[in-house]
Amino acid sequence: MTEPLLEVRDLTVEFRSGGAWHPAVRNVDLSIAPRETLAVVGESGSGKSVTALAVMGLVPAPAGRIAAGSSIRLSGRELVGLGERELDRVRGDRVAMIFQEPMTALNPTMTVGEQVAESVRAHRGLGAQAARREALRVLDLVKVPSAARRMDDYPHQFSGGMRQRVMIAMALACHPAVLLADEPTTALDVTIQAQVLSLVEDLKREHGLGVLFITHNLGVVALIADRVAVMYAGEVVETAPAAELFETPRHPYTEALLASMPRVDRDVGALEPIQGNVPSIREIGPGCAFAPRCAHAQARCRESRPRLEPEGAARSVRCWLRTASP
Amino acid sequence: MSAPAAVLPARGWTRRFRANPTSWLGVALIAAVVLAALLASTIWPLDPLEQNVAERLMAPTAAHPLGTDTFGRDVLARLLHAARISLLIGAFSIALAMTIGSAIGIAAGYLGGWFDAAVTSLLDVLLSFPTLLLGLMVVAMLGPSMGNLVIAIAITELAPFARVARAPTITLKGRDFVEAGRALGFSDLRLVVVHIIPNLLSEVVVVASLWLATAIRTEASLSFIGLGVKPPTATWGGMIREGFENILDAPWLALAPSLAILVTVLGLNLLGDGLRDAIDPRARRD
Amino acid sequence: MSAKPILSVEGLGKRFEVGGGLLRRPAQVHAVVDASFEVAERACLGLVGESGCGKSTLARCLLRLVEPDEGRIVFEGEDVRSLDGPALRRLRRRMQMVFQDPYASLNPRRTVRQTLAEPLVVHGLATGEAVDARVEAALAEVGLPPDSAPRFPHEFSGGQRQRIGIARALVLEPRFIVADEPVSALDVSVQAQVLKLLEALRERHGLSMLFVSHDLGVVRHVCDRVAVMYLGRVVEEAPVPDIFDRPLHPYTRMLRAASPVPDARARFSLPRVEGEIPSAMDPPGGCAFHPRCPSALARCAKERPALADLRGGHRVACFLHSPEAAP
Amino acid sequence: MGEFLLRRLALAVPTLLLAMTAVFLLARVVPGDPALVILGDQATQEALLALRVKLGLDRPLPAQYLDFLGGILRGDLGRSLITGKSVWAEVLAVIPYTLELTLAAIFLGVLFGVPLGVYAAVHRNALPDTLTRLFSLAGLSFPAFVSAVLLLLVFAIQLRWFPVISAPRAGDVLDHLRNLALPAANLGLIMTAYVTRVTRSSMLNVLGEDYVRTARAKGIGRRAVLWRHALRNALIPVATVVGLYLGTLIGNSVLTEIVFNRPGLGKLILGALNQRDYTLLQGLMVFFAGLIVLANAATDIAYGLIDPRVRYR
Repeated sequence: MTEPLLEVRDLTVEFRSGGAWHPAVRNVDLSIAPRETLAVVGESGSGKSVTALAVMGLVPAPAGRIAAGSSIRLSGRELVGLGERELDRVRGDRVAMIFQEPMTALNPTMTVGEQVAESVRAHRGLGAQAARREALRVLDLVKVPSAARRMDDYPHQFSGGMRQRVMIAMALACHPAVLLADEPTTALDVTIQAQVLSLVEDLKREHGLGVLFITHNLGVVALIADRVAVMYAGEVVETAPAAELFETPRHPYTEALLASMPRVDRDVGALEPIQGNVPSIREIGPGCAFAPRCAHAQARCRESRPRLEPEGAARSVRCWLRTASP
Repeated sequence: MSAPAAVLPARGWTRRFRANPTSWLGVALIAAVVLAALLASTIWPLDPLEQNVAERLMAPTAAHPLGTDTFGRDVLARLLHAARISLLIGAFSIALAMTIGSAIGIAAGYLGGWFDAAVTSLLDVLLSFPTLLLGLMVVAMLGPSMGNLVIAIAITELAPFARVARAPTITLKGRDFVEAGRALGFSDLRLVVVHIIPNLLSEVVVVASLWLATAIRTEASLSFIGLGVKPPTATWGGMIREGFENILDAPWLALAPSLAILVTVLGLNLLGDGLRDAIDPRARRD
Repeated sequence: MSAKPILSVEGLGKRFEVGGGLLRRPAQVHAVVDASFEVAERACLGLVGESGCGKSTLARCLLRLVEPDEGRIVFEGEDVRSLDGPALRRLRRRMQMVFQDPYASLNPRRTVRQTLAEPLVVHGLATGEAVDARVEAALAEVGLPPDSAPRFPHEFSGGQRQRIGIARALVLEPRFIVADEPVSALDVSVQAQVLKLLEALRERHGLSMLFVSHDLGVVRHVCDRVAVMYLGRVVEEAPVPDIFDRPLHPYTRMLRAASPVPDARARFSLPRVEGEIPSAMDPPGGCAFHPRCPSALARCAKERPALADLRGGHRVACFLHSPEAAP
Repeated sequence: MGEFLLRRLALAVPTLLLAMTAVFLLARVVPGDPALVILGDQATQEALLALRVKLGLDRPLPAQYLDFLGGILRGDLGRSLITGKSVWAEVLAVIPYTLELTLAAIFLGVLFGVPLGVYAAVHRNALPDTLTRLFSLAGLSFPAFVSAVLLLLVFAIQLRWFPVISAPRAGDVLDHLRNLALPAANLGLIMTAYVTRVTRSSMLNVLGEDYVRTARAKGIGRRAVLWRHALRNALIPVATVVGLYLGTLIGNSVLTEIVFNRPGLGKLILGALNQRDYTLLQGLMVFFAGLIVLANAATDIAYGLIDPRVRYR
């Protein structure tokens, strides 16, 4: 296996609520190789967005913090503990991020061209003219039609899909090694989603990017992921190559999630809902976070928390039922 | 994965209000002023109207802690009694402005269409018109009296209330729970009274406390110009005016009522601010 | 079409005026144009399409939450558009709505009991203890504990709130439910709970339903027939198996192909989707889909195909499948 | 942009009409007889009648209304009852003083208020923020005449740095500034308090926006994000609110002019009030209404300049 571009080890992110710190992300391990898309899939409150923000050094202080012992390595360089100035040099240059709402994530009072050029100017120290030419090149790259004319338009003059292309252009302007995509297609219609997903895939292949793709949609995962990390209540509960995950889900949560999804390609008969609700970060007990909703939970699941154990060469799972049996 | 859309009355606002020390300062200042007004005669039993020409323009002494004015009246007694007038006029005019203004705003917001357009542009004019000049004009037309003062100040503050009530009405009208009410066959009256008004009341009340401060300021300004309650009744604005006329001989005359106004208005502003910070969902973003 | 329809809609149209002002003529948006369909007794019709296609407007027109401009809506033999006052109120007893956003669709200042009791009282269906009894029954029916009654909406999770919303629609014992994206704001794991609940309730009460959604997977699971909308028009309508396994309209095919499937064999089978959804303010002439259509003919740019009946209750508006179907 | 400008100005016309109508109604429909107010309770019936004829109050209301509007269309705001001079002449004679004062206040307010507001927002909930908030709230709590009297007491009477009566000699620039200083400081202080407050809350809103996070994700430094991304967006509501504040500002300048005994519109109004110069008062109201409506239009146009979304709508 090639040297990972991004390696997250034992990442814990806490938020202050009612005078106490609660972990929104707990002991997360992830890694991404060049030309690899790792999909992080989970429901609301699973901590997937917080994980990405932590990688960017954008966990909002003072309400949130990265706990001691966490490690985030980008091409071998430790990011946790870097100062703001050093982080600014990395952000947007070596690692970039695109967000869910392309409407609100762009500055309404700056033209699209200025916003793309801004990152180039910040990281490459280019002059206004050169930065503008570079911005045009990137906008062409992400297939914004007649980019030369449109780069002086403002974000509100673009459609949702085009805005997301602009976001991608901004992220890729400085040729980052890793792209973090936080539900970039959730706010888009399915036909537009398909276009944006193909764009990300093409760019990944052409530029050797590592992509961390966050989504709640298992269907999207199936389309784009090489590997998958399933998150629940702040933890990674299962990682697997995409094909194997859908074929043989190992964690009861993954299994239940697949069984509860209505599908467009075939009749599934009766759906099997997961009982109960996604827990908030303040109400997680000492045991497995999924135990209260798990159909197979045993006494031990409620008492102590399982570890993420490797299973074979490429998989791992956090479940007593899997690790206990040989 | 939509985050819970912030519903207008934020939960736990009382806790946030209590946690804010400046709101407490506001509460304390207002409580002090209200108590002083209520217990004026008990605290300082001198008659605010009793003239004593022999003792005019006296500097502060033990007998007259704040001195005496041009007619030899006790300034402290006048100050305490003036508090009643200021608070009464403020409270009545705000009650009037709040009731009528909110009703106009809610009607405009709910009905929409040309009615809303007409009301809104009228409000814009009224809102940007110099409050003081408007009050001045009304009192000049009606003649100065306490009732007219209340009306004049109420008129100057209709627009802010209408505006504050209108915006959330429009938001709430578009909310699914109001639409659900229509789908359930509820009447417009029921939708407004049961489903819309309770949800915007908190905002209106916050504005009321802030505009009460403005009302008291306007009343003082009108009195200062000479269009307030007729003498010899004591008002803070009137006292400053009298003090101002003797500012070279007896500067303390203007000082005491100035501070009284300042304390009252600051207290109300602190209180209103604290309330708004506690309730306004935008202010809660951390 | 099967059995006798409980609801039939003919030539329904709705225009909105947007923008405009003193010196500017407002633009007209044709949110719904010439929509016709029927919903059979005890059936569920799905209404799918992408944002701005007019599906939500159409749903609201049925209850007259939005006033249609033209066309006919007949519900249980009654002309809905001619109803007013008390008659309209009676209609809304028999036809109810479930909303998308479980956070916005409940009044935050009313307890669950108040929310559920209010429709009963307004319609004079129950008084005194009978109200409480029916509120309790409604809670039980949607799977909420009886002690939910005195609590406020913010004390519940999204899924539970959606149950309250469903209970509110059910207390009036309607015959027809209009559900506008009822599960799209919910977490995947909770979505199935609510879908199962709706299924059970339909069964138990013999409800008919119009189910609006952008999620084809959900529609396939819930509905019997599906109508596909594009820029205000129904472009295809057919029984579920036909729409999903033998779609005819190129737009339906594109939509079907772009809908992700949780199956790793689907990896990068992404269709080449052409262009973006045009603005509803300025829809293309001819067939509105022709600029994005991979198999557009010359005539598609000039003429608009009518919705034509093929065999087996499959209707489609496309020259490829019904060449004679000129307007 | 040209079209936007035209459209906005055209929009001012009906508003202006509405405002004029409001002034007219206020002057006529309000209970009470202007003639009686002007002449007092002791006036004879004949005198009252004569004044009513002179003011045109004997004619039917619609006719009066048309006369009134016609006059305004011709640019005629009427004549003063007392001096006989046209309202325009009276206004033009004193407006430079008021204009100077108001502009100085706005200048000071923006100069100090915007940086203070940004500073407070960035240090949210820390001590400097609390102090700034207290300062701005206190500044807003002073009725303009109270702060004016206090300034006068301290700087003119006690310290004697500035003249007590602010009536500058013509032609002497230094004297002019000395005379302007205290009144301008008074209004500027209140304005600063106001601008600080609005900037702070607007800035807090903007700092929570997604695009600020995007800018941070691009690796743009904190300072650049603040000035390039946040401030420009934060100033949009500030511009509107400052425009809306013009009414209050005019009211405050009236009080300030009275305290400092400075010529200007304030003293003109007060004089008209004291002398019951009913026609001058009405003319002044019309003048103010027009001024305000135009100022609002100007604010909106400024808004359009900063916010591209408004321009293209």
